Amino acid sequence: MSASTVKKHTMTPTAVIEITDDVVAEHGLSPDEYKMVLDIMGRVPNLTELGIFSVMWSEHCSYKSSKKWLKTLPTEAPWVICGPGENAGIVDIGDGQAAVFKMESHNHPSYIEPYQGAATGVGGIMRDVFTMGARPIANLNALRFGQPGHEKTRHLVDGVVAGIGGYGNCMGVPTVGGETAFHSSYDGNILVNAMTVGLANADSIFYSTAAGIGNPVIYVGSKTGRDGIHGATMASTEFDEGTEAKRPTVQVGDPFTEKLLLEACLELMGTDAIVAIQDMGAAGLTSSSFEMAGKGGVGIEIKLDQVPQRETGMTPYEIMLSESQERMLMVLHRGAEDEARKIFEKWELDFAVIGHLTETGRMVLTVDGETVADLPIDPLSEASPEYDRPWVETPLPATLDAADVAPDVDPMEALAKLIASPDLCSKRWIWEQYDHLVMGHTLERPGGDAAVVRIPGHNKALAVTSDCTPRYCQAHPKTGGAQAVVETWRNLTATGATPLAITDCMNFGNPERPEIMGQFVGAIEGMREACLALDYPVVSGNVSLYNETKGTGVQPTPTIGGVGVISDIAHTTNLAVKTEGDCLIVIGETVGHLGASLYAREIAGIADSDAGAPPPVDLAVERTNGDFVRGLIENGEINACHDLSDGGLLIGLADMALAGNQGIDITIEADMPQHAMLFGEDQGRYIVSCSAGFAAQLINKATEANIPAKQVGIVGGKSLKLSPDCAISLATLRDAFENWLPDFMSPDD
Amino acid sequence: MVDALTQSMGAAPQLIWHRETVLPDLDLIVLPGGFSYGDYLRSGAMAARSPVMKEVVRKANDGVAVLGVCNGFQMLTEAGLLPGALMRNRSLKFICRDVFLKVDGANQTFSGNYSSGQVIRIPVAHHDGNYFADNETLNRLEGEGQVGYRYCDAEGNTGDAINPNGSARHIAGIYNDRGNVLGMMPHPEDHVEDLQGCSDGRGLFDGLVEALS
Amino acid sequence: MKAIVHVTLKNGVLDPQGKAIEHALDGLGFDGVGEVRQGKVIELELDTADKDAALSQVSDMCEKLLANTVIEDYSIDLAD
Amino acid sequence: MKAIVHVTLKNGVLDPQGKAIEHALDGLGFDGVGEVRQGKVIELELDTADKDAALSQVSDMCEKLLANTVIEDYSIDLAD
Ligand SMILES: Nc1ncnc2c1ncn2[C@@H]1O[C@H](COP(=O)(O)OP(=O)(O)O)[C@@H](O)[C@H]1O
Ligand SMILES: [Mg+2]
Repeated sequence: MSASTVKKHTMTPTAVIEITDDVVAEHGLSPDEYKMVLDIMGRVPNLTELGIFSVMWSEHCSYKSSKKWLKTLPTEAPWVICGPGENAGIVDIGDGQAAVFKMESHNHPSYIEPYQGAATGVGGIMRDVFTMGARPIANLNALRFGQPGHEKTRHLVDGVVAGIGGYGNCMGVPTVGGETAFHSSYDGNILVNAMTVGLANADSIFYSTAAGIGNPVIYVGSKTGRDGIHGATMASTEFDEGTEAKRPTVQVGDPFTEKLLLEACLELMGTDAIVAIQDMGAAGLTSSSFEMAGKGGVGIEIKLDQVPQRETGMTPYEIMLSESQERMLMVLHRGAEDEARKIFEKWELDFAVIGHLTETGRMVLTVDGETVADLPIDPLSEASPEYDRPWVETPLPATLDAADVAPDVDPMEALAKLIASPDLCSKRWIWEQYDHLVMGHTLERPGGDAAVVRIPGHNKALAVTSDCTPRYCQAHPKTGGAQAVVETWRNLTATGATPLAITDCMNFGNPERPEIMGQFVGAIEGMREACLALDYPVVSGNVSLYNETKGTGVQPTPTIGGVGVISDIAHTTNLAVKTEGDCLIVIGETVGHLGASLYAREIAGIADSDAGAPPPVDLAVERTNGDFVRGLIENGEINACHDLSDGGLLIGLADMALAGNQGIDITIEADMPQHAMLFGEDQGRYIVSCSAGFAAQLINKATEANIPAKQVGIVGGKSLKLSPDCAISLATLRDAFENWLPDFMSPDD
Repeated sequence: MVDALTQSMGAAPQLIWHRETVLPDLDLIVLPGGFSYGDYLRSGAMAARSPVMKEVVRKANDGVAVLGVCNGFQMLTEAGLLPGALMRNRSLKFICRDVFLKVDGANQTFSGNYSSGQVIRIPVAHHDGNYFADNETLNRLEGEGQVGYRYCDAEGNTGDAINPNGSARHIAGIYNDRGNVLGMMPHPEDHVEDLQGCSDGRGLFDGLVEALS
Repeated sequence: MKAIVHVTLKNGVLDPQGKAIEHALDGLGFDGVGEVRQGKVIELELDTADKDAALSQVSDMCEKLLANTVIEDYSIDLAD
Repeated sequence: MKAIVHVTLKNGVLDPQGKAIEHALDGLGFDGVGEVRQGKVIELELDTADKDAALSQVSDMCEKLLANTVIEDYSIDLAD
């Protein structure tokens, strides 16, 4: 940059503002919390210090309501390299390689400014992953919008999808999967959960623990502006009518700078310069510096005047609390500064030595040599509040009797209506706006169970998916929590992958309400049991509370992101039926559970509150059935596989027929009410397809292993046919499946 | 792109930094896809003014084969090596999906492995692929056989409903008048092995290698 | 009558496009260029001749569609 | 001095963004809106005070980078 374009930035000292009760309250600190602040400081804090306490102790950064429960989740397995607590979780995938992944919410910002809110969510989660030394290879996004009829829904879908695509596409990272659903509980609080999966060498992973007294502290990336100040506290406060009027500043993302930052960081990681590295996410410089120093048990001194600034007159308070995007903090080995600087200059990014590590255990901030804040690090982190909030358990509702759930509807009419419902219809309109092919390694594109991404230079691949069924979680959080985990496990299994671990994003309402806290506790308990039973630990995650407007919270939504490995890409499959005459066999038991089903909601019109218990989850059965199916895929014995979930058996068959563009003759005798058999959402089930010659053998094999297996259809024709007068053509089915979303998004075309 | 070229050439291509001011002796220059400079201002506009592009233009004028895919095509038009411009898609949305292409003009270097009129399946992934040129230019391109590829359906029919982005005359790729420069929006490198679901793009690279060796 | 609407990013909001242009101009050897900001201009043909009515209608359009007032400001010029 | 550059699509070049806005305004119930065109406005801070020099420098920038003259026209305003 030429001299003439360098602008001089002058800093403004924080005005001396008296710390009154109001100022404390505005910073979201309760009177009790403020008492702790005074204890720790031994004096009244100045505004900068108060701001630091406020963001560090916000729900978003401190996990004060959730910590107690998160600790109960299983986080270990022989293949886990790094569990929760770092920027992302890491699992070993063999050959000295590791998968690095995490999911994070950007709910509130996306509601206020859908494009930039969603875009910066994607940017943030990718930084979490490449901070650890991994190159991002796949993105996913789990989206929940309000009911389609709500006046804001269309605008929010449009902006969020464009924002996710805008950032991910520009970065050149394929967005390969996700989920999208609609429900009135999200009318005022949409959920935008973004997940990134990266690939690293297992022996060159970077952590955030600062070490080495005297080592330089380095700032790289974009300059700091007055972006999203108080964003982190905003993300922890319930919405009220005034929220939109206040219009907090939303950050604007700069994916091109992030791309440069990614390449520069990975290049620097190829040297021995880095001691520790941490991205600046929520609460920017404050939380990154506190976390790094805190983990290392060292002090840190930062010269705020050295922080690259985009605007003039920024105060220490603003610099510490800014949430400007595309920035990183690093501790380097002394003497490595020049080598590092060269790399960042080559990538045309800011690089500044802004301080060093000290042995004081304190964070000291200076401007032009004068101290403007001085706080103890450990006491602040250790005293960070942890609440055991009161909670009440959600009782298990009564089981819904199939006879009470619209038994007389023509099955094919019901199918056509269900497959065109907002939750089940094709999300092509969304994922075609995402570059899901860039990098050239996408083997299974969006539209199937899990996406499959090849590991360059190897014969193996990762399978990735995200799932949650909030209506089950609402009906019974514990069952719903377990179900979300097992559904990801089934989705991975259905491609032939061995599931390895999960990340989660816990989206709930106001935890200060005991019933909401009870939903959280229940979901965690269900997840815990499922993870244990499946050897499928949690390695990273994120909590988003206060997703609530005017006292109405979102449906409890513990989104689960699952990652599995396919050790040989020759042995994988997808849901498309392949050859005429092939047999379709259901693995797992069908009992016809219609409680909390989509059939109950969409066809019978039963209100959520009356829809009964969700389908029970039998973890031992999940495991047995899944392992059996994976074995079939590994042996090359089946040529298509799909797990059964939302909508049940008939939807599953329809998905397979549409994907393979071939009809299916359904050959099934009902030993229960037909609609329960066709639309029940019993768990632990898959449909597999094999040659006619192998079908009997497959069923034998299953029977020997005590696994229910039943032939349900034969591939052929151009329709899905139950009987000659009960059939639907593929063309009609496809129109119903594909048209809802585009029609919804462009009503007048 | 590097993978696809490596597969066809049997050796990895050399990567060149955008600030380079001299190019080595070479047979083929490829400008791959991506979002150079974030596609800020206009797609490919800033990259087209990067130092190395002066050399690319010089080599192209000397007759060296140049292939620009997606952002590379946008750069070639911005740099004036190809006529016209690539505007925002008609839908105003980014679009990533497989399309069918009809091999239109015969060109020894770039379509030697395809027969004229052949239909191939290749993915597109772009926000600005809506090819524009004035009528005179379009007539000249068509008249001189400089239209390389057109969007069509599986049977080779063209039409507005089939055209994914609103391109003038369904153009997906064009040659310069000398035939040594091809710019195209679709990504043949994403369909070079069956594992990717289709290998119709392989022919372009194999043909290139044969023609240039 | 014609309305010309300028939509620009609010002061203090990062403008990645402007920044990139600044950088590219520098790379092309243009000296003495300070900050660059990029905005949009939208021209509308209106079939009213009443300035006040036009102004209030276009303001309404800006609030509802043309500008994103979380991060953008707008200004309106009318011409015949 | 400040230079304000307007970059607009040439007459005869279809403007999908303008069309989309037209359509959306119609959908929002705004009547009497004729053609809508969207362009870019780029504001540059220049460290010269000489208008002629500024004008020639900025024209040069437009030709070399800011506008694609195959499809776009530009105009330059100077302000202090
Ligand atoms: N927002 C999205 N982004 C990318 N892909 C999506 C999105 N929403 C849905 N999909 C894709 O659509 C397909 C169907 O999704 P879903 O109904 O959740 O599948 P399943 O029931 O098998 O979990 C999946 O392949 C999924 O990845
Ligand atoms: Mg799924």
